[in-house]
Amino acid sequence: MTLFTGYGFWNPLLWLAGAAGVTLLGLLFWSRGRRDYRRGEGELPFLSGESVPGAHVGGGHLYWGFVEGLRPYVERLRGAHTGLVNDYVGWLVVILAVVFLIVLVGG
Amino acid sequence: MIVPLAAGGLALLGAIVVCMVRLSIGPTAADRAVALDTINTLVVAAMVLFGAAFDLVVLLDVALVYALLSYVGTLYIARYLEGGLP
Amino acid sequence: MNLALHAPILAIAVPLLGGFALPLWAKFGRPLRDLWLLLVSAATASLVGLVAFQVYTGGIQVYTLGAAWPTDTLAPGGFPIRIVLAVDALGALVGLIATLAALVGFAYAARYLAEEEGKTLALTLGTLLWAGMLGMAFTGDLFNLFVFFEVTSIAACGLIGYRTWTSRGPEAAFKTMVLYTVGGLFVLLAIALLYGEYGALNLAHLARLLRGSTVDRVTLALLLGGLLMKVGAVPVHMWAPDAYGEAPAQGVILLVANTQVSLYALFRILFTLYGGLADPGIGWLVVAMGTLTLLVASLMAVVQMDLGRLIAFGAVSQIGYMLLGVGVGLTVLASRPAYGLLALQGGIFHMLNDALAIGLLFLAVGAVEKAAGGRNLGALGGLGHDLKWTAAFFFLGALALAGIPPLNGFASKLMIYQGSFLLSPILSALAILASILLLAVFVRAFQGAFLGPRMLQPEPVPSSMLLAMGALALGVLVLGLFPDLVVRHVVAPAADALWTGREVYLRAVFGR
Amino acid sequence: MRRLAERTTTGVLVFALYLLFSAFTGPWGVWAPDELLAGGVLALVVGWVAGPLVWERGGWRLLSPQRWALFLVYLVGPFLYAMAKANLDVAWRVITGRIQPGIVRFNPELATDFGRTFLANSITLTPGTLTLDVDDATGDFFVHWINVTDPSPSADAVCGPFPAWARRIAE
Amino acid sequence: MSVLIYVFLAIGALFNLLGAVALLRFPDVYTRIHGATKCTTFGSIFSVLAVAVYGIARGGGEGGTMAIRAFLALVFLLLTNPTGSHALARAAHRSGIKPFRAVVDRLEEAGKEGR
Amino acid sequence: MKRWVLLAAFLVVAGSLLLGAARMRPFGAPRLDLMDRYFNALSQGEAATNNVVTAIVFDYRGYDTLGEATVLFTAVVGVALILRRLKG
Amino acid sequence: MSVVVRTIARILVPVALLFGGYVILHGHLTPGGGFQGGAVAASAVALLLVAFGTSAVKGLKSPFAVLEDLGGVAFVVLGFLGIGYTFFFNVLAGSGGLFGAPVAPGPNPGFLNTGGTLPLMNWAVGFKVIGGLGAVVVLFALFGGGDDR
Amino acid sequence: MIGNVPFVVCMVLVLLGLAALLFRRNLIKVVIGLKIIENGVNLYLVATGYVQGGVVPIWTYAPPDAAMVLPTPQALTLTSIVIGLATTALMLAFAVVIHRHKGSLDGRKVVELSG
Amino acid sequence: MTLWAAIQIVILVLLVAGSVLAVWLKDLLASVIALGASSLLLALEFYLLQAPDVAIAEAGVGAALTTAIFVLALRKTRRKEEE
Repeated sequence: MTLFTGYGFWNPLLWLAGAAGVTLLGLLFWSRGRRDYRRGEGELPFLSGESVPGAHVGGGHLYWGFVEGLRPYVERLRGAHTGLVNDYVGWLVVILAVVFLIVLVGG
Repeated sequence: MIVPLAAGGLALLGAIVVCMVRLSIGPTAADRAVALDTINTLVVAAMVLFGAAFDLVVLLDVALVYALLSYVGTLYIARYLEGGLP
Repeated sequence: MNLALHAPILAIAVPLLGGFALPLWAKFGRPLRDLWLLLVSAATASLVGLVAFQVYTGGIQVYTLGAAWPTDTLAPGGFPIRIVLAVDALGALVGLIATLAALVGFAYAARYLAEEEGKTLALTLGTLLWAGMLGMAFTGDLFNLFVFFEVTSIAACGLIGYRTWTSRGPEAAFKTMVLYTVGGLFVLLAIALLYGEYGALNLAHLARLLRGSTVDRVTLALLLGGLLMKVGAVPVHMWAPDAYGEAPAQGVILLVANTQVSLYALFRILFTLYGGLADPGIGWLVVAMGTLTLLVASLMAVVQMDLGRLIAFGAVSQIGYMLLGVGVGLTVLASRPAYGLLALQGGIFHMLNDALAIGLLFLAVGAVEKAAGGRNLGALGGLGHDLKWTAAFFFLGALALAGIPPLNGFASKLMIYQGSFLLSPILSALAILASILLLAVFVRAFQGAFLGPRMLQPEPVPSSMLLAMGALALGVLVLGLFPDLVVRHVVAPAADALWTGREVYLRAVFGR
Repeated sequence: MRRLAERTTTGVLVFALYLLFSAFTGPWGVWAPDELLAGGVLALVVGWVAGPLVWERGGWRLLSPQRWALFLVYLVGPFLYAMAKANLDVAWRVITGRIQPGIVRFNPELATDFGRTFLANSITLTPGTLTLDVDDATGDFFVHWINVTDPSPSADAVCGPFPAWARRIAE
Repeated sequence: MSVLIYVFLAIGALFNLLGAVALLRFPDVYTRIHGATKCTTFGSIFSVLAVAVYGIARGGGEGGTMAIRAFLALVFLLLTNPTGSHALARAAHRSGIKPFRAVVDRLEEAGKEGR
Repeated sequence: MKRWVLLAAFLVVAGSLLLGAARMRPFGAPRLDLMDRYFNALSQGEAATNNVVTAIVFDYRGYDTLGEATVLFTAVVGVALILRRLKG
Repeated sequence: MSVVVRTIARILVPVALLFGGYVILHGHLTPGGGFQGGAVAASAVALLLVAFGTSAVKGLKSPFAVLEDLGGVAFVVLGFLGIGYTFFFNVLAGSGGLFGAPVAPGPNPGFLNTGGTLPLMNWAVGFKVIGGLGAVVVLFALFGGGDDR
Repeated sequence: MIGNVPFVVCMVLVLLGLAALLFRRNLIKVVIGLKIIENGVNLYLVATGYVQGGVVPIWTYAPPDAAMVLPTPQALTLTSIVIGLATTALMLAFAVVIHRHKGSLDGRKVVELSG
Repeated sequence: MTLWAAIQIVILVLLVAGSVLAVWLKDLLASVIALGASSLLLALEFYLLQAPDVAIAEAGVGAALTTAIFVLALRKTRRKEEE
């Protein structure tokens, strides 16, 4: 069952056992919690801002900061994806030139 | 007999060069089409001559095919020019 | 008729026959067409299975077309003149991947495509694409490789252009077709150069003749350019998101398999044909392109709002892992340290995993599109309430691709990380970074499409489509739980075919 | 019945053409037997497929051998002479550049398609004239004439004896 | 025989060149079609005839086949060449190209009448 | 900037291709033609065919021709698929 | 097109078909073969279209598609003929039967009854090409409901 | 005799087609560029098979003792020509459909898939 | 032999000229015409290189069918390259 990679190993069953252990630990913690809490009673946890009815966290909103942080890099790459078939062929020619240089000069 | 036949073919090629000039400068598409039609005819003749110069019968089939088919392309261009193609 | 002996060619000829006859049967009625397709698929699948079994148990299988006996490879004089099929373990593995994709695609297409004139034609194209992939995987002749390259190109582009009611489908198909054709013409030019230099077309024969002259080097560059384009490595990957995004889902899974087959052809060229002239520069080029591919594609996937295009960039980034793994193997081919083989195995194992997982994702996206009528992440949401199975399959595929532990993607990625770490730690770090990016992307897609309050009323997904997805999901789970068995019995022979198999291949074709 | 006749005649003509194509193939005589057999089958198929198309607008009268003989006479006699004259005419005009073109209209009073075609092609290849259009209904010819002497000429003024030949051969 | 071939070849080359020069020198499409069609047809006929004569002179199955092929090529040229020129001229007129310095244009007038 | 890169790459490709063409064996003198000499000498006996090219196309490399036929078929099916009449 | 073109087309269509057939039939003796002959014959379809307009070829789409399918199937089946030896083995060559006469080495005038399965394959490919290319031309012409003037 | 001129010309054709692909935005022009590349490659294939003074590799009416040119490249070229026709037809079909939707063939104006 | 070399060089130069025209001209119909001419000369070059099979294929395809398909496609689209 164990996949030896020469320098390490990987065994999904062991991992699953580990995961089960962690789950058990979690259950243990959970079982130690307050028994008398019921959903809907008491106060809602405060999540930055007021509650707007009908608000939905869509696909574009998740990882918003992550995406914004990457945006300067990505916008550059998006600029390269012009959708023009000429540019596609142009990239092919550039790659071909690089390969030619490696093969003919570097080799 | 090889040299005179091939020389005749070379003369036809010279005519093709002249037609090519018309094909490149022709002011309208009709002029270019006329040049193409002329080149077709000349190439058929040149093919026949070269086939005879090589002394190979089997080569002449190509000239026949060309004589028969070059016309179709001309007709398509003409039909496009007159604006009637489906 | 000795079925075992003729299995390689029958596995190609039967789907070709099926494809040629499929429109004829459709003229008599749709049930007949479906029956014929079922028959052909079953026959071809069993033949490919037979070929793979023979190859894995008995070594390379050589079949000479048109000779008096299949093993009469050489003409008097000691050189091959006819087309030779030479199936080794890697070819058989790729053939199995193609077969899996085709079968799942047909099962999926039964209810996915609308019943009209186009369905018959699309099924025909699928069959022919399958046959073309098998032909590409099994052939041992360079020109034959080009011919089937073109078969797959044209069939794939026909499938991409299926949606003629918008301009996006034909546009993607046109761009893809231009690039495929240019790549194919480069390959053909390379073949012409090789033929003019050596007067031979057989891969093994050419491999023996190559001397490393200028013409050989030009040829290598042309072949690399053409095949890297078809594989979809960044910067020439740009057709891939367009095509994957616009093709119908049953076509996309075939396209993915087609990419794997092209990758196989690339490896065949690099390792078998040019293996004797092992040049670390080329290996580094492949490694660099692989790294670039996985980084750029996963970065691009971050900002996509179209679900299909997002998954498409994910698919492109997976190609990077395979290129990275095999490139590491190619770089150290001359000195042969152990981690080269490890990386190679990881790359090849990842081909299998990628076909399963990305196929699953694309099929799920197709189901979402059919059910909800759109793919824009801004408009989707809460589909998990109704499409429970689809959501589960999507989640499974996404986790597998992102390399979350108990699933199959992790095992292969682990091997690749380790192999590339020993070559250069930076590569490994970049690969892990890309993996993290992908996880973010897929979680975002999953959350956007399936979680949240119920926003629209989707149609139920037909059970045949669910069945097709279920088969792939089962594959993902099994490969994830038993990676060692798969690696030991399926992947390791295939990796050996590249790592040390060159001499074996040449000897199998030449008989000495 | 008429369809059958059309197909048969086309097949026979096509077979004759096939014989020309495959002459000098046999060891004995001129044609090998297998060539004849294959040509017969081929001619049958082509005749069956294309027969109705060829004879769609009539033209049965063209089949008489007398017309064919006349056609050959025409080809090597007046036609060749006119063509030679046309070429010298073109040469003269190329050198001097003296042209006075115009498009004229005349009616040669030909009724059948084959007749009109015959005349049109003859006109195109003979001195100073080029068929531009043929009116389907009236049979009027519109001819580009390189040296217009009369804006409304008669048929004979433009193209000499050719309408008569056309009437004799192809009407 | 060989003298005949030489003469035919010379005529063919001469008139083909003349046709090409006419194509270059004439002022508008119609006159160019005039020159090109007539001269190249005539020249090609003679070029092809030279080959036919050569084939007859050569004799045997090979020469006979060559002569027949040449003859057939000639027939095809005679059939297709004037027709193609006619189609082109008609198309040129319909696409609106006016004849150069035309004295009279009956086709235009007929078109205006509502033919 | 982009255009200059493109032009430079194009020039590199052009130079390499022309170099490859110039370094080929001279035109009209094949260096290694074992396979073709075999075809020219023996195809008449093996395939019973006068035309060596046809013998190669349909006999020695008949499988390539099958692929070619498949390409044509695929293209026709593709054209029929693209230019099909859509309902509504 | 005008009456001149139509009449010449009516003469040339059977000639083109015959010549295509000739090229296919003599594919193993003279230059040509299935593909070339098929292309010549398909040009006859193109000629028909250009001379007579869309209406002349409207009914040909479906027969051409069937012809192409049949040609493809026939080609593969001919490949299967040799499966007793190998796929694509030329079983008929030199066997004395249909197309089975042996050929003497060296130059010869060419005999039709040679070539084994090659002439049959020529015909299969020829029908396939006629059907395929004809269907392509017809499809292009019919797309978008052309206006036939 | 003429050195490697044919090979160089083939490469020039390939580069011309590539230039058309790079610098021409019209979709049909792109297809024309592809045709030119294909022409170059086909010519290259045939030129590799030429033998100085060789004759056609067909034994029908062949000269008794002459070297034949290499037949294999011709067979390959046939296949390549068919493939070229197939690709051309398919690409033109795509172009036609794109024009039907967008009313334009300029590459910049028809782009919907980008970024 | 010099004669054949001269003929070949003339044809090759014409071939390149036709291809340049096909790329260069803005009018797509003229471009197609130039492509037809270049295909024609290519067939002639094949013919001189002793490849009649290929020449027939190129003649049949290049002269008739390619032109036909291109012109039909032009008819369905538009003739001029827009700037």
